[in-house]
Amino acid sequence: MAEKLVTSEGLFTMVEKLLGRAQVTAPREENGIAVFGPVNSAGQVELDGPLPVIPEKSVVFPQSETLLRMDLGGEVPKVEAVEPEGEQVILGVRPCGLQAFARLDRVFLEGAFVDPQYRRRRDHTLIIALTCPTVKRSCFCRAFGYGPSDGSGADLQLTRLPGGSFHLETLTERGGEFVAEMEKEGIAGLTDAGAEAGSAARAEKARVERLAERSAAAVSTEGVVEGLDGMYDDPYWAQLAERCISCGICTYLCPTCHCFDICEKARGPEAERYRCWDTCLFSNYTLMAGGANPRPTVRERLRNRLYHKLNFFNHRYGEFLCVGCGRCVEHCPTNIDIRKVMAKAAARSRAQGVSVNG
Amino acid sequence: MPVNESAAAEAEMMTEAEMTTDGASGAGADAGTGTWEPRIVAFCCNWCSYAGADLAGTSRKQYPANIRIVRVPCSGRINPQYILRAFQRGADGVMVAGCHPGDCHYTTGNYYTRRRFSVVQRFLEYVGLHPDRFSGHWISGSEGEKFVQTAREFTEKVRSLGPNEKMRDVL
Amino acid sequence: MGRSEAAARPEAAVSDAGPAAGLYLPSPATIQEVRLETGAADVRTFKVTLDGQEIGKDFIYRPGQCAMVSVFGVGEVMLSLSSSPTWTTHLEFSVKNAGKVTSTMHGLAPGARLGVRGPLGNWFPYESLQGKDLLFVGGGIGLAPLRSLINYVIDNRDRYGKVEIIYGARSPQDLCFKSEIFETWPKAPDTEVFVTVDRGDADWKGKEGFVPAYLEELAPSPVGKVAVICGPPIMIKFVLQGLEKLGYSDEQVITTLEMRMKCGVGKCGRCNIGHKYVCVDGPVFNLAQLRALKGEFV
Amino acid sequence: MSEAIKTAAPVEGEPMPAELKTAEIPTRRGPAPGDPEFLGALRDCCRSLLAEGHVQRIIAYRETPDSLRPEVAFFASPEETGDLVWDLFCNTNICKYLLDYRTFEGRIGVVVKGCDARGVVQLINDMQIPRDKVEIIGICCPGQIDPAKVESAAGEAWVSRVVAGPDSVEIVTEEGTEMRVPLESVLTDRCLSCRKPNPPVADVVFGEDQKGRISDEVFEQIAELERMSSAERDAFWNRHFERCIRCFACRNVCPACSCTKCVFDQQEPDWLAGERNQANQHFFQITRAVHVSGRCTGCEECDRVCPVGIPLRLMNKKLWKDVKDLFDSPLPGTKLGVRSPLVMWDPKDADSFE
Repeated sequence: MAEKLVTSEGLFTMVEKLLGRAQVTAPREENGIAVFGPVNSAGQVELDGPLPVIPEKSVVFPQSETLLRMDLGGEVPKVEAVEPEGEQVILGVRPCGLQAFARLDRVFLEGAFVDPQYRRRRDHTLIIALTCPTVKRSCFCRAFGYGPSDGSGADLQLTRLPGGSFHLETLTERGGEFVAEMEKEGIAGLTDAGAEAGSAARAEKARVERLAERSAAAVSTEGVVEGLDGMYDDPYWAQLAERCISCGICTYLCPTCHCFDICEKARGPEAERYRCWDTCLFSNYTLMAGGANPRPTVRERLRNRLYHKLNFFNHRYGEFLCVGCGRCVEHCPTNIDIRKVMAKAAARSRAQGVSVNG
Repeated sequence: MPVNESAAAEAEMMTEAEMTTDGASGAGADAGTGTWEPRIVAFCCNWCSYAGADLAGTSRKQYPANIRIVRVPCSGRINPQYILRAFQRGADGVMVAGCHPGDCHYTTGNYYTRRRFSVVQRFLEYVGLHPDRFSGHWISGSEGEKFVQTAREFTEKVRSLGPNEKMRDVL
Repeated sequence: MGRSEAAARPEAAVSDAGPAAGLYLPSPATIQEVRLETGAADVRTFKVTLDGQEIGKDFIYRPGQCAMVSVFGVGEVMLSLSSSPTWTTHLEFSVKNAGKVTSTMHGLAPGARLGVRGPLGNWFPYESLQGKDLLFVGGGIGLAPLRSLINYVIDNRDRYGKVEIIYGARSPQDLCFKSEIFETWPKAPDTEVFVTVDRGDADWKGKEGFVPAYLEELAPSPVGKVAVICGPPIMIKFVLQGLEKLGYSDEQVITTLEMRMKCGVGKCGRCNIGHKYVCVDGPVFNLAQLRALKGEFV
Repeated sequence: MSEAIKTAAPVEGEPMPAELKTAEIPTRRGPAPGDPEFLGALRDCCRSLLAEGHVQRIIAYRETPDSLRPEVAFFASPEETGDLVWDLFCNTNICKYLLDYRTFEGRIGVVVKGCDARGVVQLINDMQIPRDKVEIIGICCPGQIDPAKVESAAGEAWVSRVVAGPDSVEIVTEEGTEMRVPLESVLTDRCLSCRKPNPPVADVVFGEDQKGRISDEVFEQIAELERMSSAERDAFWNRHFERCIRCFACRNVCPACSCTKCVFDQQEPDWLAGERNQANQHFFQITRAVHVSGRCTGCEECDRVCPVGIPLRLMNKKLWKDVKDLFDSPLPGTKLGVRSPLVMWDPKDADSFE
């Protein structure tokens, strides 16, 4: 599809234009931390920073959102479903974020039950991806069959070129419409990408892909699912859980963790039902009224999370629910590393293979 | 000024569960009338300050109807969470009132309150609550007049600040 | 009790799509009657109609299915439908007072409004059970989901073989559905009901003892039979052992599970057992299926 | 503790344990981190504690392939201590794990820095674990390195290992390139203003007392906030609280958060609603901070683990400053047998009631 070249100033102007017509979410810096969050001026957008801590998912699956609005004052309760409104743009989505959207799509959109909230947000979100400017040691995207320049799933893809300009690729019709609209507005600094810019972009992509090669050697998904199939009751989980402090960092920073709670908020005759992020690492998560808890200790809860990422989702949807973004690796207060769990499972799988064959 | 002579008489000791529902703050007051009236929650200890409020009522001294009393067994029972909850559910100001130092029904409860209150008061101010929205008072059972005065002054102070938005969690 | 041909054959019209537009929007419902089940008043059965909807036509369900029931302003809980789909005048939910929503429900009177989202989940394999003998083993409120199938079978009596029901509760006060276990079901053709209580009282003339022990004593043969069980985890554990001893295969044992649920449609994530979600893949599983899953249950 | 402070009359049946009344003076001292003998001596110490049955478990750190991120480890036998490690990347405060051993029959050894040791003392003072159940293996801490700062200093290259000197560190990349940066440029934020790097109480100590880094930066920031208007402070905290994802890591790592059932986990009444709005964020943040005030040891582990960079230290240290000003009590965790100033009183206390 079409390739454009846009200067930093041109991109700045484009964001300013967007702000008038859509909610723009982009990486920005807060107290030294990069997060994906709503921006209200183009100046807040920080595309050169590290992988934002707060993942992209909040754009289509906000931390909390209203499902129903209720008026209980009358004889008959008036209850209505609340539909999200407006248009959204998410700028600077990394390839791991794109992969995560694809996983979330399967959960919320596949099968008989289509989630109306997610559907509405997804349909009204323009995704502008960003080729990763660098690859951290905690990144392991290559293990999952894609790399830091893979824009699949985005409407548009930006690649920062050595000179400071961006190469802008349109990947979908919606992306093309957006670029056409911007051209009509006459954005200074937005031009067709010449052959030079095109090859510079390809070179930059090749460069970051080479950087990612380093992780490919260290982490592999081979045998992970099979290995975990056979180690559900392994003492390993208790050892891992001994260290786990049962906080929600790994789940809340995970771009694919999608579990939620549904709660009621009543004020006088009016009430709302909303959903909010929840995590299987909290003890309340499976605690039933009456006090029974099928996952009473950290061991069961941590195991459930790791299996969901590396085994359960595969059995249900045929792919991993981990996309290798490395947020949990980097931010776990006690350095629990999902890559080590993968290695352990792979080793188990190899051992099983040996025992079966020999 | 609307009066509420029976507010104290109607106040009941609340359970934590009740305190987390609407009742504590009296949310919804004056809705729709167009004139804004501050809503004030007063946590009063059962033995002194509540008795003081009661005395004000029985001796027909008027205090503003803006005051909603939550009766607690001792000012030492006032968990800082209660104060936050009152602001969440719509209070524009919160008063804490207990027996004078040395007069606690439970001997020392209000000494603990005093320490905790000093810390919490400074901290609420630090996180951006206007200092005039939260105050503590020693009011004995015989100080009906002081209760009335305090209630009036506090109400006027809060009125001049306008509605509180900090921490408010209404629909 | 009104019965229609359509409802007797729910498979004729059922759609698996479920509620599409407002996935989280409940249908309005009204409580018609509240029946106290237990002496301690901790279980009540709610007779519920759906406002403007005909049961068996607009709301088609099968025995063993569940629904999310809303008490507006308080919350929503997953409840199994304890009525039989052959009844077309109303739905029934038998509810133990356990949490915030259920305790509020217990305070509601006829005329109160609820919301119902469903039917949800799978069902007892009532088609493939045809022609087979059935053994029901229930404990306490665990009889509620079984009751749906028991009444369905009794209403379609000629299609099923012999029915045996073993039911127990802690005390005579705690027995649910007393008119059915003592009157309706024993009178049904080729149906036997065995009731036991952990500890009787002065008026109790019946059996005393735990359900697993009674099962062992009665020793129902596994030949041509399927056991359908539901009850507290500790009872399930020992009943499963008992059935295994009696020679029941894992495929011959069916149970229905309970997990904490929020969405009921496989999104919120909390009711998984291994890679299955109890809300959409369950609540009904046979033992062979459960053993193949990794996860915490029973 | 000042003479003016009186503890409340001891509650009947709840006397302070006698052994808490005096701080213990360490009798053994080992080589300092940085000394080539250090790690061997530390391992020997842990090995013999286990071998001689003085402890049945040791909570410390273990080497991992990522040398910037050693993991917390639980050693049950002397044979396991071979990969026990202590270097400048042992950031995790391990004292909180003692709570998992409340019912453990046996003694537990903990390898602790100054900040961690205060947490241990605070847990003892809060009567979460008896003093005689814990063997405190203290290390006079030269300051810990923030792996993120090292990685950022190395740029695109991956860090293979870091060799720390007294004033600078050498960063060696996977490609074999070496670079030297000043130690202070890669120390964690909390270490840059650490005044108490030495364990206040220990059974054995490694290294000589460290001076720490005296910095008033945090208190200057607090003073700056105090000078702001209400509205400015409101905006400041709204901006930070907005980011809170409610992961509870700050609570879960905190040695002062020792309740068996936390108010935030309570379901009935549900004090903290799940909705992420400013009201609930404030409720969470203020309640957490106030609840640990008077018992917060200033280890800043909460600040370190907060994934979204909420300056929790600006709350904790403000509360500590006020508590100290008002009641003149020692920093929690620096002395055995001290009760939280907020569970004590004095008739002469400052009175802000009207």
